[in-house]
Amino acid sequence: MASEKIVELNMGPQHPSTHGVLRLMLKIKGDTIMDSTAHIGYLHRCIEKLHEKRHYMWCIPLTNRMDYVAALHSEHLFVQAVEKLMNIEPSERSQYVRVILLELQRIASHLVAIGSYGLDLGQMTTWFWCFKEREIILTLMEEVTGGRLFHNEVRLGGLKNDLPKGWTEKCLSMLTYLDKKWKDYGKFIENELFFKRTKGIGVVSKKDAMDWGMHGPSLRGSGWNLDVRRYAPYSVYDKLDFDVPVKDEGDSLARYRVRWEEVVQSIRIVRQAIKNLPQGPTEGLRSLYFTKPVTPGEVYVINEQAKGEAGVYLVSDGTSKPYRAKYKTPSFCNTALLPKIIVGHKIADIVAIIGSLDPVFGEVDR
Amino acid sequence: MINELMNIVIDQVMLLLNLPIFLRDYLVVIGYGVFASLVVGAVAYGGAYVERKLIARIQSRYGPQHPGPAGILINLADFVKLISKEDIVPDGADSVSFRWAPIAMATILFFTIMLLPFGKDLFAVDQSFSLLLPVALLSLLPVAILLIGWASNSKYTYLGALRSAVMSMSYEIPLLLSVVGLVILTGTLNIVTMAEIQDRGLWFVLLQPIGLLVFVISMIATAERIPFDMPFAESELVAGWKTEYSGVRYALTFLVEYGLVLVTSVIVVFLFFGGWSGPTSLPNLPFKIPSEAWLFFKVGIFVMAYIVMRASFPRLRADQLLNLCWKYLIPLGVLNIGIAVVERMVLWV
Amino acid sequence: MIQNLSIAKDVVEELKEKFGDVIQSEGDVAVVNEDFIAKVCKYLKNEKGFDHLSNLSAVDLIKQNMMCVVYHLWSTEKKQLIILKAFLPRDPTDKHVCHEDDVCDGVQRLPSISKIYPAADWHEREAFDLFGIIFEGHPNMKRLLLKEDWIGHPLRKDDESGVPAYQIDWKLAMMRSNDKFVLNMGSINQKLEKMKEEKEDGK
Amino acid sequence: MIVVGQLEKLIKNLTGNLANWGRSWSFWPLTFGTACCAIEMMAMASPRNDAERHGILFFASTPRHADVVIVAGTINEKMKPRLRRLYEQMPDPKWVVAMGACEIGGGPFWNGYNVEKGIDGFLPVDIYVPGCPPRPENLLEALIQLQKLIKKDSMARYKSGNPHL
Repeated sequence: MASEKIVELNMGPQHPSTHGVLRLMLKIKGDTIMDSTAHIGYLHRCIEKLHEKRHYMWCIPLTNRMDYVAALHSEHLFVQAVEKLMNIEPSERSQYVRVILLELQRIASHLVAIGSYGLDLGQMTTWFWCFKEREIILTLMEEVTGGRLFHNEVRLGGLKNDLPKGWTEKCLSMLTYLDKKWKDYGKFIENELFFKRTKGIGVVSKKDAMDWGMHGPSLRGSGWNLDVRRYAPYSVYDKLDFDVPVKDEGDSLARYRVRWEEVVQSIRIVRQAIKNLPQGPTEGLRSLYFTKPVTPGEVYVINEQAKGEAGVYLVSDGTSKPYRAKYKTPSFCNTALLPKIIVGHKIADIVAIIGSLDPVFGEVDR
Repeated sequence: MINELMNIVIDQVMLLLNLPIFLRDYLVVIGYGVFASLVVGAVAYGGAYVERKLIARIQSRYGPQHPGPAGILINLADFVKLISKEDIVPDGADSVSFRWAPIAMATILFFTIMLLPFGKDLFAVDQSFSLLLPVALLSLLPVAILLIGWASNSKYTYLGALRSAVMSMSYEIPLLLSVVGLVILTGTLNIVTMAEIQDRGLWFVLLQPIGLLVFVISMIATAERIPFDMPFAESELVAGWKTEYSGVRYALTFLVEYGLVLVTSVIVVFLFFGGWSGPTSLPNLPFKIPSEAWLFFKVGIFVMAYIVMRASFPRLRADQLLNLCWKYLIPLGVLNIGIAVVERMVLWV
Repeated sequence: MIQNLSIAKDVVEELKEKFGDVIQSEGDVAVVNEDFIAKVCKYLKNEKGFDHLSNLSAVDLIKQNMMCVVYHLWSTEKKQLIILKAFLPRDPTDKHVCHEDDVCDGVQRLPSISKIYPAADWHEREAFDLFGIIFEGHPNMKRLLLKEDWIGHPLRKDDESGVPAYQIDWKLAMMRSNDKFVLNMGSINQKLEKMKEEKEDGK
Repeated sequence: MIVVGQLEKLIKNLTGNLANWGRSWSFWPLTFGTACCAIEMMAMASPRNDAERHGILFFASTPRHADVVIVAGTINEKMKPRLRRLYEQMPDPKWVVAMGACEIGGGPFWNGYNVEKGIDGFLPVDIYVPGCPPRPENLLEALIQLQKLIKKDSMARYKSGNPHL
């Protein structure tokens, strides 16, 4: 029977909507997918091996380039691990400034995620509008740290440079502008055709989500109320009140909605952080240890990155170079379960599911 | 006004080459054909330019600015580049059908353009079935696309072509149902007489709103524009059935895409918005407005609608269009025929 | 404030009673004999509610000549973390032999927990790919990040597949050069072949 | 005979310039990006520094429709054969832009075991854009320079088949 023939289709590493270099080998019958395997490693840059060859200070550019859409998050993760190892408490003001910059970076990362989600489904305008708003945030971050994508801002126990004068007013005006705009974009994106393409697509049940190791907004889209900033608070997140958006349907629309609401929550956090921003030094140790030895031992720290819960298991043997740094990144776990969700859907749905999981392949391949 | 010009030119040519008399009608047809394709070529060029600028403006950016004063020559640059590009025929492809299929699509498109009138008495051929022929020819395009999909010997083009074939099966029936509704109302199959009826009395959009809805949706599917963009879905199937084309043949598919947008909007304007009917002389306007101006004004509105739709809607899945057509459009079409019968009895008796 | 993840010390004690001397506790870390890791994980997941596998990492302790696999398990209700460690004998010359269908046998063996925590599937493949640790019972024990025909496991401490020639530690390279010493970088291979000829001529 | 020679030179000159003019203004890069530089390439196409003003339209999702491949992001040994095949699938007048330090010399990952140190080993690169990642304005400036190069391009370059003529 002709229709029984299983065709093997290869969505190669260069494909407009795989968010990077993922290669999916699909076995399709007609338009539905019977079985699929994911091949990764097309962006494996040996980051963990290079950690062992560099002083602690030089590892920051490596951690930045893992999740290059929200670079400050992994940088903050690595420095927090060293601070925990050395038992150094960063100054109060620097923790607030770090939270401000982290939440701005989370908004920028969600803008990229939602923008390219619209582009995958055929709605080009959302992509351009989201990138337009993201440029404003990048210029704001550039005024503080000097870099658009990668900042090298977090130092051991403090920051490289403090917020310039008048920056907070600029940031507040940007937030009011973004708050209003974000409501309009939400109405523009969620039209009837968008629902047809995302509602009920790529449903992951609550039990499967935890078993298969889903992370971040995708996990919260399946009903789990898990946010590292709540269940393992770090920095000053316990002093800030924000609520964690959770949806129960577990389909692509729920994951999109969680991401959409997280932007609103991040705006709230930045406003609170700016309001009660304490005065004080943010110097900290001007530079992470160049050649001074770090106390031997091992430490495990988890942070709520834009894509989900990320952790670093840092082993130091007392020299000035890390002995072993293992990064558990959320996109790695989200991509692992991609072949399991896709089975049974149409080819056009792969795009919707990949977009809703929002993997970044610098983080997947490390 | 264009008619007199056309007749003068043809008489000169007849005298120059002292051709026998019976060849005159063929010359008229060829003359109008050349004129129509020139007009459509210019409007398609303008449409492509307006599309890039309008979509850029919707997406809050400038769009092409540099080639030419305001980016006017951007499409000429595209055309020149595509012509001067290397024309790859993949070795696995069936070269004959791979080479000739886009040319076949272009001829189908220009054949339909020949049949459409462009003004009050500006038409190449006044046949009694001139409404049926364009619709039938437009449904030939998916056959050519299927040929391309198979000939390019790549899985993506094959999938894109299959989607196009499946789609064409689903949107042809509601298309014809809405046309049947109109035919019942007017009694003729001739576009020109339909336009004259609308010129005198009501526009059919007021009489047949459901017919308009069904017709517009299936027209968008014929032109493969954004909500029903599955065969060329560049985010899923890399580039659908156009994946293997480069150079001149890709330029042809580019031209067919914009030509389809234009042809479909001309047909919709003729059937529902009264062709060239419009007040010929506004009170404080010195000169008389030619009927062609009204036609192109309405067609322009429709092309703008296509562009705005492309900027604001995501793409549907192929099977969602199928059950849209089978479950909703066909019953609506039948209901529309019922309304047309009732209106026919009530209004024209 | 510095994040302090509350370690479930009481659960470590319970494990010791239940599994006896298989489990030693080193500080607040439970060191598990490598053959019982699957049983312990199943017990933790089903009875103790540690349903979230936070991290599975491999560390190459070349000084103690041991390979260590570290499991961080997180329980979402009790908001507690438990760290399991399994120490494996280290295979000095990553001599494990991979048959055609990539089934490898070697010294660094460990029961796989991908049946209990499906999330560990790719973590274990990555540990195999970069360290050469073989997880028995894993459905698809193949390389994940590197090319299929890559020789050697790059994240091991003594693997110099990526080091440019002028940084290589020649004593170690010479010590290993008598047996099969294959590296992937062209520049290093020529250098080593030259060293070998000099060695043969010198003899 | 001289007239014919002149006429032929004029026509060749005219068509050559017209072709180069068309190629430079309608400049479709292949949507190929692996890592962080791809985000800055997208930022170049975003409304703030809109690349479409110069005719650079990110429309070509297949190598067949692309004129230039902007290699944005680290290329490692697993990606190298794919990139080489993509380059070969592109129709002939094609250019390569090496964007970012990873393409020029391995970038911050130069001593990684898996990373390709610079793509000019297996691709004829026309324009190098330094920076890690280069700002969108840098990339746009580089593409404009490449467009100027194309305007002065000589047709002989393609007949000889050696892109480095």
